[in-house]
Amino acid sequence: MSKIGVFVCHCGENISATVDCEKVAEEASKITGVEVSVDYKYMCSDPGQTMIKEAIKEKGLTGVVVAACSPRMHEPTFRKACSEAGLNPYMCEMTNLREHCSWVHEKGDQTTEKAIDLVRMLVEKTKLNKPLNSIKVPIHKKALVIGGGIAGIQSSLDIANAGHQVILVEKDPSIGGHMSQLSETFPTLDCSQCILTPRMVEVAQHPNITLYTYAELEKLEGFIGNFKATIRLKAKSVDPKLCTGCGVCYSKCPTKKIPSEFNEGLGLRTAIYTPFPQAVPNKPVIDKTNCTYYTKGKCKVCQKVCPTGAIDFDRPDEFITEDIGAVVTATGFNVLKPNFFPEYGYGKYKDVITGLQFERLASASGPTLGAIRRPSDGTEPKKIVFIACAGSRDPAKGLPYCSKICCMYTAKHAMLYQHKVHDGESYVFYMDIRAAGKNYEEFVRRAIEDDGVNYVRGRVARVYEKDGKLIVKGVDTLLGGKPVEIEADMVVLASAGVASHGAEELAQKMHISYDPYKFFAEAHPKLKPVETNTAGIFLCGACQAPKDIPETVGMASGAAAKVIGLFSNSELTREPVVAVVNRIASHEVSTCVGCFLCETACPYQAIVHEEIKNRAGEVIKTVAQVNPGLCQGCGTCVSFCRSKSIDIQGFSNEQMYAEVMAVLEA
Amino acid sequence: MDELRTKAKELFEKGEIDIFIGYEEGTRNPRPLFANNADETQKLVFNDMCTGNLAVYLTRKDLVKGKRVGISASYYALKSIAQLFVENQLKEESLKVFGLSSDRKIQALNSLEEIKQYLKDTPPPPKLKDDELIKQIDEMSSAERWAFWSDELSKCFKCYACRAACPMCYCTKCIVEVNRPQWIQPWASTLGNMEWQINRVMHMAGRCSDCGSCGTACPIGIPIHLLTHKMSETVKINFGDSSEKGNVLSTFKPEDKESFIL
Amino acid sequence: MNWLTQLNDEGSQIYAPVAKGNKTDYKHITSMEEISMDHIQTTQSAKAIAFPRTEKLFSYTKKEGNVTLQNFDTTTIPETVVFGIHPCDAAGFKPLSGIFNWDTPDLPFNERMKRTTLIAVSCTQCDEFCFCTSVNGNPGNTEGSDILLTPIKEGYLVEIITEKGENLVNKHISFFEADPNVNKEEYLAKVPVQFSLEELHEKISNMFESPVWKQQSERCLGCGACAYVCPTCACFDIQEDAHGSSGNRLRCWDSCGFSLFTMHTSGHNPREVQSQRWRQRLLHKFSYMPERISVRGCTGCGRCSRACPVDMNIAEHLSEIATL
Amino acid sequence: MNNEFEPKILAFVCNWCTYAGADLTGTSRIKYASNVKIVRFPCTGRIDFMLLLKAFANGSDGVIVSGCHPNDCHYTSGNFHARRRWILFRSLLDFMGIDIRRIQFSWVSAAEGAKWADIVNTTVASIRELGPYTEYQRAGDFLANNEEELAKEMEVNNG
Repeated sequence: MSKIGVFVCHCGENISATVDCEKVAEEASKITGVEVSVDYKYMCSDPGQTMIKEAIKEKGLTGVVVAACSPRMHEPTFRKACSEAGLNPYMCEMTNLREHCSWVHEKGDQTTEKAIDLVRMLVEKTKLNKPLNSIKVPIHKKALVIGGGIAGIQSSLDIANAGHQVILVEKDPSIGGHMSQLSETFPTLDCSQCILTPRMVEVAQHPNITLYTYAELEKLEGFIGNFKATIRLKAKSVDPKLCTGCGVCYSKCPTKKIPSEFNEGLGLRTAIYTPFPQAVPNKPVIDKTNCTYYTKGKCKVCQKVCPTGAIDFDRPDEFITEDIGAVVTATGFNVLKPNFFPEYGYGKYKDVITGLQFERLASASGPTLGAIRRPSDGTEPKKIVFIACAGSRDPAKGLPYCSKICCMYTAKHAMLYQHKVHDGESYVFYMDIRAAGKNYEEFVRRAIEDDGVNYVRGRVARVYEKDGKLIVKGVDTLLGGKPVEIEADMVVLASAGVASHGAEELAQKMHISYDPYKFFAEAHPKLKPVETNTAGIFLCGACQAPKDIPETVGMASGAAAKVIGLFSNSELTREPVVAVVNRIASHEVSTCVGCFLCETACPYQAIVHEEIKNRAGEVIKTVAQVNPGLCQGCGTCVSFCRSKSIDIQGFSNEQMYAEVMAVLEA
Repeated sequence: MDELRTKAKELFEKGEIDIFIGYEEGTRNPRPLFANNADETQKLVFNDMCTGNLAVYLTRKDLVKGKRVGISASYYALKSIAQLFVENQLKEESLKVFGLSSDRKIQALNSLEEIKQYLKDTPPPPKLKDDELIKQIDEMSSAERWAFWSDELSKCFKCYACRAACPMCYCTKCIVEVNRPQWIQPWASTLGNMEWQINRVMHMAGRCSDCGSCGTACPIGIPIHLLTHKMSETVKINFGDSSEKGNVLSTFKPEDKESFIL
Repeated sequence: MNWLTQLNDEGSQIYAPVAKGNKTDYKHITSMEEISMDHIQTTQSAKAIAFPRTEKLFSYTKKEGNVTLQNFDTTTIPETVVFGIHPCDAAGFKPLSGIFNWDTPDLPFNERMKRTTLIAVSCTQCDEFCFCTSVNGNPGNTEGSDILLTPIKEGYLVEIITEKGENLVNKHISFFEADPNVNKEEYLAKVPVQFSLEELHEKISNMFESPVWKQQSERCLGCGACAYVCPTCACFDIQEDAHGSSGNRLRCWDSCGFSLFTMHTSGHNPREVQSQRWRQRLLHKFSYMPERISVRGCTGCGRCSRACPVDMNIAEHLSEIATL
Repeated sequence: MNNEFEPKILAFVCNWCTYAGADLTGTSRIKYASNVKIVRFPCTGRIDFMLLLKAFANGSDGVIVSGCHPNDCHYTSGNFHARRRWILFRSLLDFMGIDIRRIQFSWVSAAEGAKWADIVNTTVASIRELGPYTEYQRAGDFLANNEEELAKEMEVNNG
């Protein structure tokens, strides 16, 4: 038999001004199973809590109902108090007499009646509460970081520096990502490589970081603290243990005319290559699609010249599996291929280039060693046009979002151009200038005011070639839509940032969600920006949405902090408000019939198949089982289950039913 | 008819099945037959009169557990079989299915894929009478509909023939037998009967083959199959044909349309 | 008919067959126009008159620790006349009464019976499911009825069987005439005998382990249709209709065909498979009841066969057993 | 107090949006009708359709069901599941002649305290107009029905 204690709070006068608290307590005492019912001025105060604790001890209460404010406010307070008095904290419930009653109704009998009903409901619910224990999940303290750009690098270093093992997986032959391609960075104009490469080296040398380049996540199973990751190590055709990185192979490779990805097609590379001189690891791989040996069966020059015999053409892809406790996804972004815009002539005119290509031109390590030259004829462009929002904020083209970084890098590009081509003339066509960020607005103003960049507010309608010049036709909306026509030598498109190739596939492998543009979805847009819906998988950088370097780094450290926080305990403790599949006597084992439709209803992949075996080890039945490590307690499965074989602790069918009946049958 | 007998016999002789579930001649209409050997297959019949949904026996453990089963299946039984596959209740390797082709020939359906193809290619048998009845009910006022259904359901005495005849009602403990809490009044009363039917129909959403066996089975002739038929239509109108995985109520689309949520 | 109208006017509740669609069932009628006698058999038997599908046995209220019980109130039972039931249906009340009185007399059942007068009508037609003649009944059987009417050329041949029947006739004697001296037999349906009852009895009591049970019951779906339409099936379940601190104890129909009927809380089920439940059904009717209360639990009405979704034709199955 | 009918209304709401929204109504001191009592669920996905029927069967004259707006579900998709459930459930009830005007579905976010008060007030007003939902409750109480019928007949007899 239940012994429930009801504790009615006046909340000063917040409740008692409109609710007759004494009467509520008195009426509650008449409910069957209520052992003690009292009212007090401030239940959450020390004396109030002591009152509850003493009643638990003296009267041997089996449940406590605190009729006070919103449980969203003080439920932890009172549950803790109960726990301190030896009552299981989940035997304590709150009913909301303040926000849902006294504050929203006028003083009167009806309001007091409602308060009594609210108490009655929770008393009936509490009678059916069961003691629950926090769920403990063991944790493998090893993190998997996917993507070796600045986000992945930062996250890996933070986690590794906290003393935890990190596996960093990068799909390209070198880490560094987009940041390594950049020339200078806004708003300080310091050299990107100069600040990045030390970090890259640190990753490679860190004792806690295992780096797998030219590798991809193949499969991810399991759940928070207990993932099993299968990683595909793509065959590099070069044995990294033997290779010294001397570079003879690529200097002798006869296939030399492959557009360099690192230089965005503005330079060339060989079939055996390292993406760039500062690559980490600085050991080449063979690009099988372009290597003559792989395509035609002949050549092997690299093998002949390699002093250490490191070339191994027959090595297959390898697979390794790792036990992982948490995953940080840092797969970055891609820029929209501007052939998306036939009107700007990208691909048709060599001198229409993307912002990322401009970065390579401006970079000291780029194909022109930092000199701004036209790809078509190698001359210095005297007049240059930058088109912002090339794709971004264009719902008609299916990209309604702002790519966020373009305003800033376009200003930077224009500035770099002016610094390098002193007699040059630059124009920026823009929709709005979005320069929110520390020193950002000042930076743009500098471009306009100090470096004389011409900003034209308006869209470009068309770019076409005429007599070796690129004619840029647009309008200036600030001059009332006046048509503008510029004869440019070069056009740079600030093309939109889009989700990286294969983002969708990767999200599906990891069971995380993504938005319509294939950017990965955070668990909450405000309060859980680095978490995903799948516990234990975190996000950072531009795989979530386009963002600049400081923001990426901040987010990467945030994700790392989440991982470190998770790893700070050997077990994960979770609220026991989770679903449970029932167990019944004898051979039926459970009323679950194993239709597994709940599996598709669960947003967290928390439903697994459990095979029930007899003593001979034969499977007699397969039923659903909830992984308490993954279940978040939404209860969608509970109301979906036809036979009511699955129930949720803390909001069980019986409890909810009793709560509803209590108010109606009173 | 002889064709099915020959085929079923062959399966026994080749040792490919342990039991064949089909129809034999009955008192008034064909009724289920369980052939346990080659000889017994010679009683089999299979024609348009064979309307009972035999898929109901595929989840009956006492009949089929551990056995390789042959079955002759009507259009609707095939739909049920396909759904039972989705719900992990059947194993492809232990099931041999025969349907009736559009020219009334026996058609072996050797895999779930073939069953799905058959269902895609074959239009469902029309339900003119049911559609007409539903139209009549739809045209009633809400109060008239209430009067109609409360009168019909007041007659229900809860024999659960509707449940027993339904291939999708294979729970070992039905919601009506759950008593903590007692979701549905277990005794026969208009409301308890309604609660039962509402539950049954909600549980059928997206799973029902629309075979109408529930209505045929009802000894008192309450047209409960109209409820499932209507539900099937509602599902189709709102969410299209059922998806490959999951159920209409265990899946969703962010763009699902409604007009009643403020 | 005028006689019934009179009875109705005098306050008796009259139940009679009413047709709706292709089904006919007993209903409480207020106008004699509602009666339909074209059917071969009503879907349900008339047993609900004395054994309602849901019956309140008692109710209770709890107040501050005290429980007040309110017993079954016999005064709420009205005088009832059931018109138009067939002899096989009327005969069903005897086995029912046997079950409800085999150790403790059942108050609600007996009180209802006491206030009920059965005016049966002989069968002039039958169908392939009828087999009353195989279980010692016949289309003009008087057993169980208070009055038996047999439709003859003009009007009805009236046979008064019990005192209750006589009282009812005497109340309005003007509607009745003296014996017209007709041969009742020639008006009755010809129901063929399908099996020998002696042979059946002989076999059925000694075949508990027979494979026939499994064979016959393979197609049985395990619903309760047969039991619920049966005039003699009396299985019931006790349910609680609780509302907060008050409630009712209810008796509701149940069926031995349900898989959960014999399920123990432990999870053990002594009748685990359908064949055991089918065996129970037939043995109870044809072996246990005759042995213990000296009455068969079957009157040959054939309702179960008609109601069965999968054509579990009981006469066919009994014939098979009798000729084993 | 006048003799106006005071409907009994239950509100089934999710913990994260509508419950918090109703908290905000409180902290904002916006007044609304006291007929509504809130039952807290973790998520609209948790709200069993049977609870709505049980509420009506046991004397509720109206029900409010409310949770997070689409895309705002704390559990990402519980409300999407719920929405499908309500679409089918509502259509079924309507087909059976059960009065769906007595169920008010809404999305109320944690920031929509005023909207919550509005939903409650309009629902109370419309249910008050519809009157008590006795026909549904009566269908459940077969005993009362029988007895009522009996009583009627007794009256005829005596009279």
